[in-house]
Amino acid sequence: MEHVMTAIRVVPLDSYLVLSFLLFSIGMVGALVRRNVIIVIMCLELMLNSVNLLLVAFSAYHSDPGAQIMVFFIMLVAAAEVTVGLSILVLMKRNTDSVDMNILNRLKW
Amino acid sequence: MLYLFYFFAAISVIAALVVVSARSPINSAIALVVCFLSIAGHYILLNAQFLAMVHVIVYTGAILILMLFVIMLLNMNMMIEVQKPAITKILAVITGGLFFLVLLAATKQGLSTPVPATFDPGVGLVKSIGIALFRDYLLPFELSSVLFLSATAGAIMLAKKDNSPNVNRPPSSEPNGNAA
Amino acid sequence: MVKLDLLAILVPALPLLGVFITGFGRRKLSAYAAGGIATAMVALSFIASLILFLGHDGQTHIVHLFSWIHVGAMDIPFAFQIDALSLWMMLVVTGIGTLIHLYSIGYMHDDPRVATFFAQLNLFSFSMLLLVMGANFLVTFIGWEGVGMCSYLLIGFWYTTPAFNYAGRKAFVMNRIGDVGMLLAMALMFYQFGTLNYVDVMQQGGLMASGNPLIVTATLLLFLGATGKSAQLPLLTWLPDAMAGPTPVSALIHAATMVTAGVFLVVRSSVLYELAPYTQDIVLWVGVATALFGATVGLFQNDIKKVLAYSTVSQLGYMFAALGTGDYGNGMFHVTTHAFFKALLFLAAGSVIHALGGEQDIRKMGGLKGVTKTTYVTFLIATLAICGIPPLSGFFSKDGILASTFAANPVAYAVLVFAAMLTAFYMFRLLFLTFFGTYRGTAHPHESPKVMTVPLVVLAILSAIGGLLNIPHIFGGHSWLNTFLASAADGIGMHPLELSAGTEWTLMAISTALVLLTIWYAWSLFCKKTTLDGEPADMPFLKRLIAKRWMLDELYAWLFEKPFGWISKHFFSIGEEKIAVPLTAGTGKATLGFGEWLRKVQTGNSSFYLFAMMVGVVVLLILTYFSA
Amino acid sequence: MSALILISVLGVLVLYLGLFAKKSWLAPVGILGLLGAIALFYTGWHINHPLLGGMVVFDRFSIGFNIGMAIITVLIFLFGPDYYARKEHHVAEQYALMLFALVGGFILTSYSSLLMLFLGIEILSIPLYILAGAKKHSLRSNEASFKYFLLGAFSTAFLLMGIALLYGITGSFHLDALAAHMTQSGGSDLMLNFGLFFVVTGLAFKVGAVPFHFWVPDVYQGSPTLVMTFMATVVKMAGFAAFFRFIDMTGMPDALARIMVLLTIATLLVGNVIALKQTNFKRLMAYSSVSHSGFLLLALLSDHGLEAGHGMAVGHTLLYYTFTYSLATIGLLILFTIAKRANNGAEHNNIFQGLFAAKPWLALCALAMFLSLAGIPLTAGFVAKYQVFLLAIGAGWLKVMLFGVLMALLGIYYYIMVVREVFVRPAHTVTFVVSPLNWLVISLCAVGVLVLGVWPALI
Amino acid sequence: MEVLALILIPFLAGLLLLIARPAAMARGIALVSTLLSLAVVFWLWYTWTGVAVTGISHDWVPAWGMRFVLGYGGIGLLMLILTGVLFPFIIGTGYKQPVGDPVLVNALLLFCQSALFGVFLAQNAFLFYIFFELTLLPIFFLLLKWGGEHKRAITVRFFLYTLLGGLALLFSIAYVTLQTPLPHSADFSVLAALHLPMHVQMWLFWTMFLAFAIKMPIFPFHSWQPETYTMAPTQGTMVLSAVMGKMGLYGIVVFLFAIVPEGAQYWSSWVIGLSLFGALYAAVIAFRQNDFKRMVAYSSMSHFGLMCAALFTWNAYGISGTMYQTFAHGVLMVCLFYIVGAVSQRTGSNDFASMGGLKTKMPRFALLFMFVVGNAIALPLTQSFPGEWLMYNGLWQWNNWTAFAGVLLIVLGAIYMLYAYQRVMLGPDRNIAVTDADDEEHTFLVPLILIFMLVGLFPNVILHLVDGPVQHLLNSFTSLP
Repeated sequence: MEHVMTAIRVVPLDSYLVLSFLLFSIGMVGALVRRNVIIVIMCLELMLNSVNLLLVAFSAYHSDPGAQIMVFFIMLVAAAEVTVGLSILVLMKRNTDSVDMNILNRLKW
Repeated sequence: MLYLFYFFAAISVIAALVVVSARSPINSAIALVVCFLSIAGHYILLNAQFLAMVHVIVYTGAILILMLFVIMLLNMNMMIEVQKPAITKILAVITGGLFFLVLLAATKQGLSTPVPATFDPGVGLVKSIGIALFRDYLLPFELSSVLFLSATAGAIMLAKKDNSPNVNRPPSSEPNGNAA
Repeated sequence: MVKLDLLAILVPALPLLGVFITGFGRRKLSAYAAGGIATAMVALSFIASLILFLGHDGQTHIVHLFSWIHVGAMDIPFAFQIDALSLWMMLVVTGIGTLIHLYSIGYMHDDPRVATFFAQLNLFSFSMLLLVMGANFLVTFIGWEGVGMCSYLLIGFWYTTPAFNYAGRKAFVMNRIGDVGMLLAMALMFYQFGTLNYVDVMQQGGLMASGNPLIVTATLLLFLGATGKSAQLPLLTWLPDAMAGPTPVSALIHAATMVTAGVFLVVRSSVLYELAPYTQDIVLWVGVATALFGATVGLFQNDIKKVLAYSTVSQLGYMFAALGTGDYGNGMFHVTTHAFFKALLFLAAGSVIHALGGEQDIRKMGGLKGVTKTTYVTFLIATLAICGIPPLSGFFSKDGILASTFAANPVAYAVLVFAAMLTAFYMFRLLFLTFFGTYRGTAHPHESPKVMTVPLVVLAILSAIGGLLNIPHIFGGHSWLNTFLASAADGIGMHPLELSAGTEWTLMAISTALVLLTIWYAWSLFCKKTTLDGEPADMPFLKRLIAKRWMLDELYAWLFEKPFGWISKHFFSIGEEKIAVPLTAGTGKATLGFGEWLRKVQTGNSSFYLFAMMVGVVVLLILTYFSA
Repeated sequence: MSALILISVLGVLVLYLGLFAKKSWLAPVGILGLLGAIALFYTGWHINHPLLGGMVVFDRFSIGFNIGMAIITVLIFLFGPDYYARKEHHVAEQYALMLFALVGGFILTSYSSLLMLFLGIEILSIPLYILAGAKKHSLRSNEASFKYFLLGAFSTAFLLMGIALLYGITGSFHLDALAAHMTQSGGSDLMLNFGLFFVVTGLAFKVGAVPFHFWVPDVYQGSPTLVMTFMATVVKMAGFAAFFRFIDMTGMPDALARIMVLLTIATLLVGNVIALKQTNFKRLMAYSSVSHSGFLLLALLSDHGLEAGHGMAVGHTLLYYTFTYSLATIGLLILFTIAKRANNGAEHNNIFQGLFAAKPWLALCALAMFLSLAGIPLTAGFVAKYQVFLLAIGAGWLKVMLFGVLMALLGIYYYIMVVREVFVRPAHTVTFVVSPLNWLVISLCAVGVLVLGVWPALI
Repeated sequence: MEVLALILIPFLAGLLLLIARPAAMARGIALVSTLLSLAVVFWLWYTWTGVAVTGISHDWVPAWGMRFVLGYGGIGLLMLILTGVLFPFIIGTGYKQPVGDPVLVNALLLFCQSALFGVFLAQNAFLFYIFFELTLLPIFFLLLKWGGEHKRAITVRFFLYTLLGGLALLFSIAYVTLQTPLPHSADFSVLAALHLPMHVQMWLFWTMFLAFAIKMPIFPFHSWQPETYTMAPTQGTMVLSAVMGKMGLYGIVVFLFAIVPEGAQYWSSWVIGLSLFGALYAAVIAFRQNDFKRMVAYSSMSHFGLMCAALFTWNAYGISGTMYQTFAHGVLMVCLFYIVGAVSQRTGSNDFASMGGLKTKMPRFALLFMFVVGNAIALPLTQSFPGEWLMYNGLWQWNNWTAFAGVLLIVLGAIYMLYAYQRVMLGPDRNIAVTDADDEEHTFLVPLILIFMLVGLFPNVILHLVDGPVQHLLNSFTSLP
């Protein structure tokens, strides 16, 4: 059993942190620079996944299933969110014939 | 192990960058699949087999397929996305970069994580997850049904086409209360 | 005691009653009824005063009515003080007052608001009596302000003429400037002595060292009040303007009684003044300067009442000069005699004006002695009296003052003698131009009715024999008035004249001779031939300067009115309209503008929202990084 | 716990009713169920122990909030029949979604694990994303829905990042573990602070604190009024309850406190200042909601610095504040709907013109509610603000509080501007049609804010 | 019980008006109600024994020190008398100079009276604050609905400005309440026993003073006042200047002096300087005004400046004088604004240009006006004089030069008041069609004139009320360490 632990801990936790942060940042920048709603949703998924990765890494280091459960729930929620998001997108496309997220800017000031 | 980590890390980062920068939504979606798969690889590296499976099923199997479906449904690939001005992009990258830098700097200070002495290699397996899920995390599990129910009901409600006469009402006909 | 209390209350109460009767009945009472009632009230008051006077035992009686203002350690009673000084003033006020009320019945009977006039005149009498009877400064101050108010009302009695209203306001405001001094003096004295009762203040003040700065300040402030009320330099310009009022008002208020309130106040506080030689000097020189000022300006005035007004100013200067030398007795004596002859002069002038149907310009008079005989004779007596021709009353009082002044300061004496000569000159100029020569006007002169001439005659008699009240030792008299008044306050009799009889005779001779000389000169100018002055614009510089009152009004306008107007205007246009209001409204506008600007941040653009949130996160994250 | 199940089942039931097109039954059933839930909560008043593996804890704080939210939901449901009178489609879904969201709200008030926090927020939010877009053919509703979803998902990512970091440090999602860690190692750890900060970001988004407020005005304005009412009331209550639970457990280390101060000041400033120039009533109410968040944040802030034992005071204040704020908001938004209908769908502030002339009682009710929002004495809003000020002073946040006082003044301005309209006689005649139920709810709300203002001890 | 009646009578009467809406009898009902409260006030006065009375004491929200305590000391009683005496007149103004709907106007006025009674009866700081702010609401609506030109903007500005002060006061109350020992209490008696450290008093003073300074107003917090007074309907202006401004002075005495005595002492020279400057400033400006009402507004501000300055002299004369003067000033302002209203009602404008020479047509009115002018310029034997005299004494004892500045006001006051009188009444008849004072106006003004003449003659009736409390205040201060 020890070897699993050593195997896991060969990669320092910090590396996972950095990777996760990097993915998170990329996802974030992506959400900022793109105007296509579906790509923005993808970027959001990317951000969620970076968190998942981080949680799993922590879970492995803490040897605690809690975080993995959390990841599980995050996946559920992400799925639900994507469903809702896509339905909104469909509605939007139907109403405006566009998926440009800045086309909807009638509510302001 | 370390090399594997770097391998997956590199793939996921590159794929993520492609997601962000690809012109076509389809390409983005495919890059996202790649990214998620590499993340699944990380999960396996971290001894979380169950999650890795769920991840692949949920993300690549469900979510991404859904997205592709929508992309095709809406015929999105044909549309040319309006690009944001360069200055916006640069600012976004700078902000994101700063964000990353700050987190990186914090990482350098280290994480005061108390690493437990005991280690249970079966943590990531279905059994332990299952036990935890249905014992300790029963409530959230049950509640997630509410979440799903509402998401489903809502999605249907929104996406369903009503036979209402004023579909695609021209935007200008709506009274704008904001006029001042 | 009860009798004294009752009488003391009656003295002011009767005119007050008159106010109510004539005031409330002003629409129902006929002119004669209103005048009769008002006159009767004052006459009754005079009788009451007379009874008090006759029964006076030389003691100071305090008639305590009720506690007026009581706060903490301050207990100011509403009380009257009956002593020689107040009794004497009461007699003068009610006595002269009765005559003038009587005269007014005739003078005012055509006026539609005659009852109002009498009500106000009665109110004045009431106030004046409060002034002289008050047992403490504050009660005096009631009267002090009351007479000011009545003066304002009566000057502006014919309110449809804006100039009259202006004169009234001017009088009141100038008096108020004096009152600043009075109020401050009272505050100071209260602070120092813890009381304002004359008796206590004088007693405690008397214990203090001479020249004590507190006393000097207090007396100076009091004197400021006195200058306002008694039209001394620098607060004198209101008095000539006050001639806008009906002539009886000029006689009563602006000649006989109210304007002497300042003198009264100084005499009341003589104890304090005695301890403040510095103030006394100032009083002396202010008096002297005012005497000279009034006399010079009087030289070239063409309005009959204006001449008399400046003469009043000048005579008041004499009184203050006397007070400045410490000769309170003669000061009060001059108050009395001046009340006689100046009231007479005004009433006679009123009679002339009445005779000419309202004409006041002496250039349009002349030759009236044949038409208005009584008026002429009485006017002549008064003129002689004011010029100090023996043995008329003015001679004694003025001579007493000159003697005291000589003893105190020969320069002041010289100035006062010069002023006396000027007095003789302008008074005889007035007399000659009015009554001698040929009539230059267009109206049809006629003698006034009895109700007006009787008071003239009475006053003429008083002017003639008034000197008997205070015949000095060299004439074998006993200075009765001085002695009488001395019982009222310690200060009054403190300075017995220390001149030799020879000196006194010499002084008398000099002044009389000079005055006679001047009269001759005036005769040669105005009676032998008639020299009329033109408008000030045509005069040579000095004469013009004098005729225009030494430009004092202009000076004040330039010094005070203009700056005040300027300040007022700019306080409003800058302080209020440019700063205060815009600042408040501007703060609101700025906030609203800020809101307007800030709401633009809400662009409605989802990407921007994401970006803004992101920036927020990053900024706060960096802050966390540095603060943790 | 049983109340939670009841409401969930109730939601399903309502959905089914919708299937059978029993539109008129929806609200009554919903209200009955809610009343039942209130009763159930009430019976649990004295139970104060963690349930179900420590995922939730129903203590007085959460039960108080839950009952409050349920009451508010009842009031909103009372508004429903009139609001949905002319709508045929998807009415049942909307009621059901509100009930589901309410379940999320219940979790937020009582979570003791960060997992539950996350789940609660999502259960609360996802129905709302949909509800905001319930007017499917309205571009604005669509836009609101989209913006809410986009920004909400974005902030969820931050929340999750925070939870992950906190988990990484403490090794547990449990709040107690977090609290234990905080007391043990103090609050100087950088990663810990980042974790706290990210979680706070997520919560701040939910309550609409600046700079995470951008969705608030747009979403409020675009959503159907009834949904907006729900967002402005129940969601805010739940959000602050969650916020408080989190803040109270962490004890707010200094770095976090500093961030909170900035959030508070920014929220107060932006909310109030922008509201000054709003002419669209819904948008005005949205900014007012932001500004009230500012005051509530001030209350939260004073959790740091108060002596021990005052935590409950903060909780009480939050409950009182949000509840009374909700009362006033519901009443006013119902009135707004009435006025909007009377003015052919206009949303400008001046649609209230003529209300006093036509319906004096309702105008007075409006007055009471506006004054309550503005914080004028003898209304509940005043007492609420006063409590906040007391707390802030007690905790030593004098300067922040003075700033809050100034901003309260601005707040008075924009409410008064609308009040002014209520008493103006319009140029043309306006007919206000008020259904009895709406009249009842408005009166209840107005009387409620007055009664609670005079007897604050009732809550 | 009587104290509760004082608050309830006007409140219930106002409610009755709102519910029954008896358009014809509205003024009558309001008048009867105010007379009833006046009777209660007189009863309180009659039974007054010189010791502070606590009428009602009830817990409210104990956790924050909120208690429902009503009572009054001498100063409070004076204020009650002021409110009680003036309100019948203010209501009565409506008979001759009606504004708008009598039901609403009178109801609002009655609510205002109720709140004002509350302010003067409250013995708990929190309660005080609540009433303090509640007074504002009826006035707000009165101004908003029946104001003159630019009413909406000005009313809002006024409302916000005063609320700014109110919020500062609220802050102070919250702060000091938390400084009391547990259990917290905001009762005046408890707060007065606080000895806050000097550095706290130094700043706390300003947050408290701000509220009262805006209320009166004191320079430089006055900019709302002239435009508001000018714009407000006559009754509103009366309430604002005659009664509501007094809340500021009252608050300073019972609140500020009691809680931050050392702070007040420390800043007294600043306050006196500001107040006196403001008094002179307003007096000078008043002279220049072309609008009658605005002139009276500035004169009111001038008077307030003097009162506030005298209050901060910290001696019996200054404080008693000010307290006395609150009453005098109230009566005066009601008279003056009534006259302004009556004259402008006849000439159709507040502008002096439309007046002048009215005395010929309205001699009786001119006489009444003259009396009021006499009071305004503080002639002795009118009500204003003893107050001003005491205030000058107070100032003198504090510093001679401030007394000088204060006394200058009697000159300036005479200048602008007499000038105004002249511009309104005197001068040649300009053939403006006006009628003389009628019986209603007589019934209104004559009692007021009688009041101010009688009180001027016997000021002790008022002074005795405040003498004891003021001495107590001073003693308690001197006994501080």
